[in-house]
Amino acid sequence: MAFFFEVVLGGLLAGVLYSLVALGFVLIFKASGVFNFAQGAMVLFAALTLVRLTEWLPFWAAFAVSCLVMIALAWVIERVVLRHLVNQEGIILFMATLGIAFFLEGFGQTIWGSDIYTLDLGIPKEPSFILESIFDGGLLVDKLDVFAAVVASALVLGLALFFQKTKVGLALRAVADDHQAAQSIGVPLDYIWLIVWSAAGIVALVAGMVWGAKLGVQFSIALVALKALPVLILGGFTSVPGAIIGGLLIGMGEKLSEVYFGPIVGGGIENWFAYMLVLVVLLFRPQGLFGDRVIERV
Amino acid sequence: MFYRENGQFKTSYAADQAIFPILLDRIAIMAILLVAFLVVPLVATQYVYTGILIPFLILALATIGLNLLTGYCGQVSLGTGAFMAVGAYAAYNLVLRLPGMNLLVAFALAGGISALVGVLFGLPSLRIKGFYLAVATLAAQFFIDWVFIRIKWFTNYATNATAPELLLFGLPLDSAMRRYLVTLAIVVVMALIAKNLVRGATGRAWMAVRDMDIAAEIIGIRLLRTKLIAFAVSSFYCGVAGALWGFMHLGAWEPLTFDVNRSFQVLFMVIIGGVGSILGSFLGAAFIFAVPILINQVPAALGVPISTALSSHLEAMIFGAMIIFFLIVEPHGFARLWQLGKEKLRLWPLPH
Amino acid sequence: MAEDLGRTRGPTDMDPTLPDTLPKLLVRNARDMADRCAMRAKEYGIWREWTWAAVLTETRAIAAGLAASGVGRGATIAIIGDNRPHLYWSICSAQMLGAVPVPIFQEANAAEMGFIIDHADIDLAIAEDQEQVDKLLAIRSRHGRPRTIVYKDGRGLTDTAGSGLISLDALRQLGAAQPETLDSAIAAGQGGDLSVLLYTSGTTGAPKGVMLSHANVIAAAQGAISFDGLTARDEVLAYLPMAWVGDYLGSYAQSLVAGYCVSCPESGATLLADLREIGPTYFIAPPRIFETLLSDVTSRMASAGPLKRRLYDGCIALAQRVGGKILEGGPVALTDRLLYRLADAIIYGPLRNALGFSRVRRAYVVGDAIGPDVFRFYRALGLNLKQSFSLTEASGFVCLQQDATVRADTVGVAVPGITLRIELGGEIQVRGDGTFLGYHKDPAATEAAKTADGWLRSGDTGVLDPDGQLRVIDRAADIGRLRDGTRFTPKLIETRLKFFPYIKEAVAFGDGRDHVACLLDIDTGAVGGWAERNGVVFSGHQELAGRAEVYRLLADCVEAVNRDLAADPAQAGQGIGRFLILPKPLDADDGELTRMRKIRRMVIAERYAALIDGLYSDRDHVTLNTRIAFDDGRVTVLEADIAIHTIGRTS
Amino acid sequence: MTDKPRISEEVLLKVDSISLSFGGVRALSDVSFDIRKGEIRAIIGPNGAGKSSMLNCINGFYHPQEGRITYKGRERQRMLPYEAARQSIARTFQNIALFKGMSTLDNIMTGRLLKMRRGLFWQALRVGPAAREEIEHRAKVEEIIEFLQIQAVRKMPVGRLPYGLQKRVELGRALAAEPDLLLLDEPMAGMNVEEKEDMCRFILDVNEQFGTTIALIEHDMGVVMDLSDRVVVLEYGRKIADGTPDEVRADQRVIDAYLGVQRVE
Repeated sequence: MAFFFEVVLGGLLAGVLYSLVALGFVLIFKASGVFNFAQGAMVLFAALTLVRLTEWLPFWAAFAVSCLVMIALAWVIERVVLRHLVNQEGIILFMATLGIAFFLEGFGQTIWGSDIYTLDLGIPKEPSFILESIFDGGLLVDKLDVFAAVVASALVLGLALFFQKTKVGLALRAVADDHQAAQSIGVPLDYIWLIVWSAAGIVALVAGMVWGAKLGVQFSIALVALKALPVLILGGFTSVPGAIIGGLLIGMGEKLSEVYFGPIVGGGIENWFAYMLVLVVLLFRPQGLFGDRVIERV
Repeated sequence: MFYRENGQFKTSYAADQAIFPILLDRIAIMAILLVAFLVVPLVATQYVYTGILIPFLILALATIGLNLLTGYCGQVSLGTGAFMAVGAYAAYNLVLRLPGMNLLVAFALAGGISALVGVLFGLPSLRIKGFYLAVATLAAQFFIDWVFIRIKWFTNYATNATAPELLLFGLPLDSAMRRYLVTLAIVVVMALIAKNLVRGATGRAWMAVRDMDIAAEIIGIRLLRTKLIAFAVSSFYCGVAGALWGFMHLGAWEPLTFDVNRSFQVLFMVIIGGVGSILGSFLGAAFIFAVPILINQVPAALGVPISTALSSHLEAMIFGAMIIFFLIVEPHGFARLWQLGKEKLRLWPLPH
Repeated sequence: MAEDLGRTRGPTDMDPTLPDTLPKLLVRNARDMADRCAMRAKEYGIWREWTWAAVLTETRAIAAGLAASGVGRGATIAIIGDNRPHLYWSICSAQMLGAVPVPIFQEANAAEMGFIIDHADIDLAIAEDQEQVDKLLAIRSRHGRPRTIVYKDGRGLTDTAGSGLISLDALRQLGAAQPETLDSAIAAGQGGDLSVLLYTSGTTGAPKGVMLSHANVIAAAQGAISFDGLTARDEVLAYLPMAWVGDYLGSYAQSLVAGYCVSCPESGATLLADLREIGPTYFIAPPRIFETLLSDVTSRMASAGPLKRRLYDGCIALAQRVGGKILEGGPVALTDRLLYRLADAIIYGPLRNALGFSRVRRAYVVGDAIGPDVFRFYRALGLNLKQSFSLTEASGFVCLQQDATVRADTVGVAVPGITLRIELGGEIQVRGDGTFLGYHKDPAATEAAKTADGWLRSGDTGVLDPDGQLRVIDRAADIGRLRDGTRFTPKLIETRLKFFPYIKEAVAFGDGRDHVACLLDIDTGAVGGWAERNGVVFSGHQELAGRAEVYRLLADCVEAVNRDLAADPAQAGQGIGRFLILPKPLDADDGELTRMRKIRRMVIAERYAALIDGLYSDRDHVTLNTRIAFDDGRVTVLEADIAIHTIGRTS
Repeated sequence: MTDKPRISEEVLLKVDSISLSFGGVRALSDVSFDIRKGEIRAIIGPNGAGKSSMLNCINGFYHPQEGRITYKGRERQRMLPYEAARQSIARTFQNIALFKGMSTLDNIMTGRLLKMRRGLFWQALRVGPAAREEIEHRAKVEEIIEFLQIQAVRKMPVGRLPYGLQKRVELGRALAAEPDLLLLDEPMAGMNVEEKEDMCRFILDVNEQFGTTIALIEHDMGVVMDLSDRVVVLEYGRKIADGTPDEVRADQRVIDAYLGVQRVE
């Protein structure tokens, strides 16, 4: 029993990390209707920037500079790509972000190098035991995972405040509802896009930081994006809570299936389990668990 | 500029609907085929066959396959690599377990098996569209990757699958030239078939679904059936391409040959070459295939050798930039540029 | 009394065994060239072809149907519609029976058409579709004829089904039940029989029915064929109105004699595309067509990129310099020859292809004079375009230019079988086998058209050059003198003006006046395109025609023409002094143009009298407030304040 | 126009007290009417009266929550759009729904897909029966192209055509299916006077020449009165009048609801 909860808890904590990446997707999709396939590449790029900067600067300064770099990146993407593709079909924008993803991966590794870099956040590696009073011997958790969960929660809270309380946040929500209407009431689209892509960039930086600390900063971080996709579909493209809950569900399901189902079929199923799960969900709820239902009109 | 079409009038629908209704185009395509079948074998070297022509042709075939699905039917797929893998392993197992099977039959059956798998993963297209579907096809990619890594039966309990000695109608395909000619013949025939499909009833149904699925349904097109046919045909092409990749190009391969990067590569070929164009599939394949070769060769030729890592990063950057460039400037790729150029040439010197 | 300057080119190379009627020619072709393509029509997206044998079968079927509905020798039958195979066959069917086909301009309104139906005593009309049938029904209610209306396309006619309305298919069914007496009817035909009644819409007065016999037409066809060496391998596009003598000869009679294939375009809207597809080898067209094509090319090239435009301009300049000479085999420097070759590969050849002229061996301007610059443009491009002089009353061509001696100011030498002379007053007179039988029901006019010694008066003045080339000056009636005695030749001035793509029509006045003045009609498309490029805003034709910018544009054109005129000693002194732009386009439906788009000077002078008075006053604008009563009974009030531009004064 | 002999008393389609709502919004409530074989039936009403919803119910795009639709004597249960097409119901859309990436010819050819029988194999080879079939249907389509006088734009991509011509091509696509019942959703919306006249002519010709039963939605009252044999008037999803154009024009409720108010398009 304790082992089961341990697996669940581990899954949930891993799920938080998926949620972090998915959150970046949702931010951009909600505000601009763009399915940003480059989110994973942004995570990689942010992590590389951060880790290489820490070689020169103290951590906080490196983090701050990385933030600026991500904002600059958002600006460039808006200038060079998005503004030329306004009013294009979603699928075209999607493919454009595929291009951005490839470019960023190549670019990041060209300037920052493509070795494996370790990022030390000063969190002890050895796991700790919690809930010893309930379970015999307690549950084993990774301190870093706990840290990630805390950071993610803080980030979500911050974003929620930003969207609910600030003027920019309100404008963003207007844009998410209706592009044209928002433009006609005087919300400049390019400005909005810059804000969301910057926000997504910072989310990517945080995700990159946590993932980097966990796995080391290397190319495979970009593939985290692929992990986050099923999360998105499960949660719906437009729902922030969906992204979080979806991430938790996927993380949990993945771990459980790996532990209980994996050995039967030969292991290594975490690569596809989430996908197959969402495929089944999609067949019944095409808009995901929390997505908006689309009514087709003639 | 070169077109002289006066007097080329059509007296039958068959002539009017021919693939190349303009005389000059017919001459050009004949010339290209002549060069490919007769001149190339006279001049090409081993490297040209194995390093350029054979892989290019096979990738063009896979691109046609994906183009049928994405370009004509509007269903984006990121699972091309998986369907190629199915084809490759199916052909491997067929030849392994049914010795003496004709190679062409094995390829065709491999395509058929891939088509079945394609239909299976196409089922969600009934309910989901656009990038939702793209993500769903990733499921196929990862699942199938896993199958061929973990389920050892498929690889006959070896890490790599190795193609047997190739015999076609008793003729050993032991030289690169022979493999090239066989590959070329298969690709030409399948390209022709693809062209026939897209300009016939099936192709029109696909394009109707792509352009406006609601209207398509209202004129009596059954969406699921049409999409599944597209998945099946597309996967058939990818499957055959996969089998050719394994047998004709590599000889021995590991599952990673057909991973998600292969899917992206083929998708890029579609985008750059031209969404919804058979000709574009060749152009796109040629371009995407040529870039890495150039990145490797040009700096070396200029005396600034670059590392493998850097060249692969440069490659990614160039692909990414090209994709963005094309989507902004000409979302329909080389094929559209080609077509526009041709229209201009037909009207030249008049501008429109 | 008249000085005979003409020389006869004897019909030496003509075939004496040639059948003497057009239906007999068809029978001959069906026998000798049974499987050769005789007719081609774009229908339902592809070109359907009929061999000579098939054409004979079709024609006989219609003839039998006509016979069954009572058409016999001497009857007249109206043929109304676009160029379609079955209408050509209907012409021949009527002729098989000894009846007389009367093709009528398909655009004619009910009044014009009614006049002809009544005048020619037409009892049966073969019409294309509902549009024509509706007009015929209206005519029937007024004139009591035609009693029988045969239609090809029954669409929209189900409600109107009634007595005397029958489809062409049904007509053929009628014939199927009839015994075959056609062969004897065909055999009974003779060369002297009336073959067709062509109503000339004429630039003056009511239409007159020109009666041409089979012998007339066959002689004329032979003349043109032997002149140009036309054979059964030539290709012709039938697109000009069937009621016009040029089409009757070019698309019908000459095809029967030479055995070449005639292609009918799909519709008016697809004409240019169909022209490109067919690529005729023999092409005749009124100046209007060449002018329109050139305007189109010019205005399209104006929107080309700067590089391409410079290349094009350079090539055209080269062509203007040497193209004509090369075509005529004149002496040209080797470098120019090579450059021309190169330009031919990259500009002229493609342009000819784009226009549908790649395969043209002979092209003629017919029916009216063409502006010398337009003419030179096509020659320079390498199109073997030549001028001609034709008269309906002489069954078509009188003069054609020979390949080697093409000049912008002549119309060529007499066609084989034709003799020319210039009467003392300068009038061109013609004699030959093509000379018509007379005007239908108008002996007085017939009398007036022929001289006492049997020569046909053309009504045009001209000069015969020593080498036998005819130069047409103008319609005798139009030539006048300015008050100072300078000779005034309006058509010459007008064709020069029409070279500019912006000017669609021009009408010059000056007889008995101090100076020449013009009414100009702008080409909405070309001027509209110019306006768009130059940021001139306009909402419609009338506003465009009134813009000061457009006036300035046209003033430049007029001044250029004045310079040309001044440079030519023969024309000096008739420079244009003042002009204005008409607020509404000249229109054949309003009777201002003939159906072949020639201007009707008298009608225009009368209708726009107020404007002409303004031109010869010292005012700089004139108010037009005219009630215009049209032939078909419509009355329109035209109100406009129109500016007058005086050349040499900036407005 | 009202007593054309070709209209039989036979009812082709009967709509029996149907109601349709989306969430809480009622689009149609308790609407009943019938369409007789061979007639031109107009459905009119102010914006938002539920006219398009009505057409959508008839061709199976929406499924009314209550009521019955009887077509060709058979009551239908939850029919899907493609099934409606299979039973010879064709339609056009208010906002043109052409396949933008295809030529005029191919767009109209799609209208004949249901009639094409050859399988994938023959199509792939494009020999024998498949080639013949392709040509037979091309010939049919060419008749429609000629009928609608769009020969000049036959091979042009429809996206490049002016609006009026696109509407014509869309009608062509519907006609290609040789429908028994043709639904036209504002066939003349956004056209100038000349284009409207042409379209009217085409609609009448279709009805006359092919005997096609037509149900159309139209705003232009003049057009409706000229074209239609009978008119249904809807307002706020309810039927307020039904009859010949003259009867409807005289109906006080119609005058109040619709005709009395000058519409500004």
